[in-house]
Amino acid sequence: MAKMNMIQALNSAMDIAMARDPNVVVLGQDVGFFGGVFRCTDGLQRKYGEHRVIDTPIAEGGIIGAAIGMGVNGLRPVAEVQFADYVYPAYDQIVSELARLRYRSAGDFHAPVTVRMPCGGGIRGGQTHSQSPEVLFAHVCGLKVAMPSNPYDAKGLLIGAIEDDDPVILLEPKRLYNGPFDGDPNKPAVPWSTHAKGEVPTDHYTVPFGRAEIVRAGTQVTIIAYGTMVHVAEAAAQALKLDAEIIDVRSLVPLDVDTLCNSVCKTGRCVIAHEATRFAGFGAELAATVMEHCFWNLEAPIQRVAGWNTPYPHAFEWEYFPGQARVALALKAVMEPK
Amino acid sequence: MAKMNMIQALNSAMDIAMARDPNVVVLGQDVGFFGGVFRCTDGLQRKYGEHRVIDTPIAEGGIIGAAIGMGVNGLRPVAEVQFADYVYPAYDQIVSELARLRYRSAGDFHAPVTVRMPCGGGIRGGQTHSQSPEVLFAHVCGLKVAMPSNPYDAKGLLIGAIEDDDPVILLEPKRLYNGPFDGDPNKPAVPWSTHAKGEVPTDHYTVPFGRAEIVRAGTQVTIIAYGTMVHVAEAAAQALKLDAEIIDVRSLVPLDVDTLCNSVCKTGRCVIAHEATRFAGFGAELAATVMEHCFWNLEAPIQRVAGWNTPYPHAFEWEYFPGQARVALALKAVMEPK
Amino acid sequence: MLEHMPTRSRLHVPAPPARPGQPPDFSYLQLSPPGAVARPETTASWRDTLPLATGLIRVLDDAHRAVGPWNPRLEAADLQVGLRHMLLTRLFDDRMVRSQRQGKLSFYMKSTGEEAVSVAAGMALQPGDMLFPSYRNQGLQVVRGRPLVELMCQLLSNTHDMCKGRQLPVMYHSAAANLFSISGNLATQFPQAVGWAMAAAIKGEEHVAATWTGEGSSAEADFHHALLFASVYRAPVILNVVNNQWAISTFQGTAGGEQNSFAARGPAYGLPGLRVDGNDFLAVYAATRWAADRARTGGGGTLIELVTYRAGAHSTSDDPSRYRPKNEPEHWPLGDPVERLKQHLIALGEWSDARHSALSEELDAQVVAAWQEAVTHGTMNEGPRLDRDLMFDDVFKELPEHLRRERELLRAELAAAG
Amino acid sequence: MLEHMPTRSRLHVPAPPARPGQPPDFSYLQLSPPGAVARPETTASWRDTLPLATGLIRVLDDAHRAVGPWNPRLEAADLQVGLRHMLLTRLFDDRMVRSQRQGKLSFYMKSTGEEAVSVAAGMALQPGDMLFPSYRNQGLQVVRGRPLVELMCQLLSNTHDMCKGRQLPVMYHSAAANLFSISGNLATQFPQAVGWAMAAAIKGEEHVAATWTGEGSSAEADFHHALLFASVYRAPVILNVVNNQWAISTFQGTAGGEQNSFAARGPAYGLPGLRVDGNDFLAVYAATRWAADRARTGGGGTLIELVTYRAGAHSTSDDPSRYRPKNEPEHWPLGDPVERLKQHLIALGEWSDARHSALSEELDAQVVAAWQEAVTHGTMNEGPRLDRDLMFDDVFKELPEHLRRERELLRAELAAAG
Ligand SMILES: Cc1ncc(C[n+]2csc(CCOP(=O)(O)OP(=O)(O)O)c2C)c(N)n1
Ligand SMILES: Cc1ncc(C[n+]2csc(CCOP(=O)(O)OP(=O)(O)O)c2C)c(N)n1
Ligand SMILES: [Mg+2]
Ligand SMILES: [Mg+2]
Repeated sequence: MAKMNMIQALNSAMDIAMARDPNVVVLGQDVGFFGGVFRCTDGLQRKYGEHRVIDTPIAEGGIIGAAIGMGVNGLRPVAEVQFADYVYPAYDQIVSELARLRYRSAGDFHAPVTVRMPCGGGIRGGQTHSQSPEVLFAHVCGLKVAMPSNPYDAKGLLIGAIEDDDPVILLEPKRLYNGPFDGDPNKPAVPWSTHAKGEVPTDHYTVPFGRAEIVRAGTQVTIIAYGTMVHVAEAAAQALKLDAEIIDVRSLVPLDVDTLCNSVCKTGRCVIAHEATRFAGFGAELAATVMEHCFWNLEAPIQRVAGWNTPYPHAFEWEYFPGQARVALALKAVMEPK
Repeated sequence: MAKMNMIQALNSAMDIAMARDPNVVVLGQDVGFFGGVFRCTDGLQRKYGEHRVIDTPIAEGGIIGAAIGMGVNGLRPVAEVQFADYVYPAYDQIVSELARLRYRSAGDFHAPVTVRMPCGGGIRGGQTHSQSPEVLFAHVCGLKVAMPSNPYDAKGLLIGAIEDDDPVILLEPKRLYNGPFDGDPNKPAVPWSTHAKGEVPTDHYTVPFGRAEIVRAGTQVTIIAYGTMVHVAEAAAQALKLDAEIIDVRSLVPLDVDTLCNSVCKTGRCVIAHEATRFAGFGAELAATVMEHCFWNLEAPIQRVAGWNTPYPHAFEWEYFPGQARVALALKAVMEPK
Repeated sequence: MLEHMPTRSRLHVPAPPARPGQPPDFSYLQLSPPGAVARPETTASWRDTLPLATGLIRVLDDAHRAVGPWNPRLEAADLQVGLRHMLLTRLFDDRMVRSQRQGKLSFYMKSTGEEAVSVAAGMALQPGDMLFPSYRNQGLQVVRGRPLVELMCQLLSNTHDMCKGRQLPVMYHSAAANLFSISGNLATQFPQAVGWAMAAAIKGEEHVAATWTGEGSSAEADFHHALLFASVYRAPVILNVVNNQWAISTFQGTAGGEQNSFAARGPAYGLPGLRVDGNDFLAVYAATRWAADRARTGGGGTLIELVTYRAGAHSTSDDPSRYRPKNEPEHWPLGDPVERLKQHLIALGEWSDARHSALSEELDAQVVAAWQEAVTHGTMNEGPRLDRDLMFDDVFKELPEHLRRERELLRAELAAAG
Repeated sequence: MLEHMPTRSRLHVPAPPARPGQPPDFSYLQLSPPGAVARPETTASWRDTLPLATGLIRVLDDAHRAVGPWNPRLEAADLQVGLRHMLLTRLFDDRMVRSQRQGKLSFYMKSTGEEAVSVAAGMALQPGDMLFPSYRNQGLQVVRGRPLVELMCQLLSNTHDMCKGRQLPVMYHSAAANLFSISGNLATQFPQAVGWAMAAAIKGEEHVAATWTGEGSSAEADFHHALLFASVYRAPVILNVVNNQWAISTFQGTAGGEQNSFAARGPAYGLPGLRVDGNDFLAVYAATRWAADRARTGGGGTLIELVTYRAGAHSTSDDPSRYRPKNEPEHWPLGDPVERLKQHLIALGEWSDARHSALSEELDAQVVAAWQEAVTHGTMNEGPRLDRDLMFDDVFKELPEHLRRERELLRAELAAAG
């Protein structure tokens, strides 16, 4: 065990995967000599060589296209997209190719590519450095999609992703890179070393896809969240002194429907929270699924908490971000409906 | 009034828009001399010249990028993407640029681009000629998104889209181009001339964005659908002799929440049907919204009917397609829950 | 030409030299005399290959002799094999189009007139080389010995379909034969081939990757990405642009062929660009071999433009008489690849009309027999069908819970529907 | 160089000539002597411009004289204006970086060392020409007379921000000044500029569009789309690639600059490609003017590569000493654009060190005064703030119902939070 922030945990995951399997390669913009703009790949090129940690041209579509070919030829590429906001030039290669290759070739070809990308706001990145596009991948069959909320899960999910023969999209909430964040930008920053999930095994382990985690057991209401919003939800529930059951989805695809629905059937109330734009966001799928399974147990309409249906504006970062106040209003609405 | 199929209706819409406004231009692959692979632009180049009906290279990203620039320079481009399945190379220009230009420039720049694309299955197109990617646009703020279910709406929505100063994504269910389709591929094809909505004004009119249409009033259950599924829903409800209220969403963004929710609050039961893959599809947003607004009136969990969470396989087109049997099962489930 | 409105427009709009009703005109085509273009060493700098990007590599002359430095000096036996593959490809195509017309196939695309592009290239490569074809490279399947029955079962989406019914006809693949899965999305295979080649280099293996796309598709972003990555990492890859003059109804000028050759894009990125007579079996063989040798010895990638002509319709959904003169194919100045190789073999004294007819008959019978076998495994409307459960496999490596549930739902739905 | 594991890899990986601790080395740079490159007529075929794609258009010689056929023969007064704009740009950049360091700005990107790229080009174009800048073209804003206060208010996302707080610092725009909105997404403006130019041609207007991107960004698909569409439709557009050797930590070789120039991509598509000394005000002016004249007279688009050097950090989030020698900027062989124009004016007898100092002081005072005014409209943490309701405007032209509702919800939320 060691204290790691999320950057170190991700770095450790790649380090371990590369040491264990010579076919693991890392590629992306500035990932090599420089170690990545967020330093997630720091030191890997020095250790594994510039033929396994590859600086690429600024062409996300080319990076994923090449990674698919590498995957077909037996490598396990880990591609970094510098910001999730810049994944769209690669969207065709991801949706039309990476996600569908195994299916269209009836299992004869596949490309075990992991695509990592920092997502979410909270670092004053403005409308093109703050997006959370997870639903745009979750809707596409053939991709596994995950978003960790802490260093432990980040490392375990990333090792699992690299070793997985299916393509994986790993969204990394960049606001959590250095510490947990409860949604209050005015509080002093807290490092991961103070948090239980900042305690990370130095060795190999995986966090399985398809399993949500009950972060906090409770009876009054279920809060379903992922990424940064897990921490915001905890703080909001605590402030309201609610005995909330808080579930970290972690793996969006496959989705752990049982854990989610068992909880809501038990508590009878549900708030769903994500940072992405609300309309047709992943929260809609969560709400629709929970409603279907827990209908007879629900005591109030499920509430969704999310970013507004606007881009993420530079000057109004904290008005956009679904912080504790927004979660609290939703909690109040489900606790005292109408 | 004239009898028109959906192709003729779309053609008429572009013809009228081009005749009224010299700034309207049409561009896309094979749209010019040839008149489009589905013939939607037939005759337009002969009438308006090759400088206004422009054959382009096979580069969807280039087409939309250029269309944005044209829009900024005062034109009203109507871009055809040959199949919705091929829109992904243009996804970055649509999501990062077209949708955000007005916002990021605080209204000082905008590009009134209409993007037309045939979508949906039912013509044996296999996994790359059958997709329904509407939710991938609906989630992106700044785009209006519509899918007509008949020639009348197709023409009215397209003229409205071209005249709209906001960008519009118009998804055209290609299975409906030549006639309504109730989901039974074994029945003889029916032409639009036999259908009331195949009666189309020859002149200018618009169908407003943001307004759903109650296709059939009813009391027992509300079926919310769009595109091809409107017809399938009608047939399924009729077969079950249900007094269903059937709503054609038409405009996905903006969404006519009131019409949808008033109906469900009245009937207490709701089935949502679309052809796209179910998981995180647009039906999730519809279900989540309806649940939130009609919670206290609901007598059964809302059912979603959709394509499976797989690509659209060539050999199993009708097993994939959410036909009358799938709608019927959902209707039964909401009528006799549990 | 068009009876359109008066315009102040200064936009340049490329137009093909002839539309229906007008006389075909291929005068835009830059031709070099056979044998005229020099052949640099495979170790030459890309700078020393510049003339190849605008000249035209040709070997067969008008008298059907092989001339000049690009003559690959193949044995007659090899030429006969090439002829056989091309002829088989053509007969296969013809029969499949007929089957589509008879409603046995949902769709088909033939490669008539372009057989040398695939067959000669396929023969110039080694079995360990990985091929990333487009939909118009059936010759590659033939060269790599894919059984016709197997190809037909794919076309039929039947119980023996290698794609398990998931793909449109012609979207073949074979992992065993190193033939990559064909995508319906144009040009996406281009950067993938480069990535495959990069991996070969990383692993220190000497196989090369080769890929093909149409000139129309070269407009896609993936074409640019492929050239760029191939250049930056000197990946052992052969990037082929098949310029058959048309992309559905759209002339090659609209794809960017009006101002410069497609081969010329190569040198811009520091890759040799070879412009090759795509209907000259020997030229295609020689150019491919040059690029493969270069790649195998660390020289990196090559862009090859194959100048050819789509003699038939784009697909069975297309009617080219709507957008080009009906008789345009007859005026194509570079002839027919099958006929040219046949005449060359005859000129060498290694072939005859009689042998050709006999071969034709033999191969056609082979196609007919294969078809008879293929349909026993099911057709679109008759015979055995693939198990519907298969629909949910291979989305992921293992069937996840949600797809297991959907499989059950489908069973219930089919049961309910009766 | 790297202490990495033994490898069988044959992958070629471009490396910069020097990393931190190593001596800077610009020997890879192909330089032509000043005045050496010929200047074809603006009506010349792109074929006759081929040498320009690999040569280097230079006007100022080592003795600070203007030499050769590309000398634009500008009046001293114009040169003085150019010097003023460049100096103002530099001083503005310096002050803004300091403000960022003091926590007044969230972020900043300077253009130090590249001022001529924007200023000379901006001066060579006409007010009706539409500019599609990247984030490192603040010189264009200066040339077009955007008030410094206005630019600063954008940087501050304050109540006078032209972007209403929606964009990161430096993402300016001005509809009135024909300066397009800057995108955070690299290279997307390239095909947009071509589309704008196509529209100008369609409408029969004679304005041209010009756009800029970094050499790193030229790897994006949009670069290829822009060249292709510009070529196919002969759009009146100037496509500028600013090759400042670095893309964050990534050397220009990784962007494809190792094998050939970026300008060489132009001729591949049938567009002239001009490789220009980007730190030579006169050369940039002359090349831009050539391309603009050509475009205005129906000659279509031109690709211009500006060879320059990013003398500072990529942005205020970057520390270049991690990936390149600290003293690399001092070894850049093409000097500093401000210094070179200054010396040229001095050589002409139209300038002096004293006048330069005075101008510097005047301009710096102007920057300081503007800043003092700008901050009265609010800073990140102090003073007036934009109305939060603005957040929901301009997603659509008219506020739709769902955003009206969200605006209410935000009000409620802020009220609840107190
Ligand atoms: C991304 C994408 N866009 C459009 C299409 C539709 N389409 C299929 S084939 C074709 C023409 C391709 O022409 P070309 O590349 O010249 O190849 P050819 O058919 O001549 O062999 C088009 C536009 C597609 N399949 N994929
Ligand atoms: C599509 C996209 N990918 C990645 C980024 C992140 N990014 C911002 S600037 C930059 C480097 C650009 O380098 P270059 O084009 O050479 O321009 P320069 O900064 O040198 O002016 C990168 C990778 C981005 N903004 N957009
Ligand atoms: Mg073609
Ligand atoms: Mg740069």
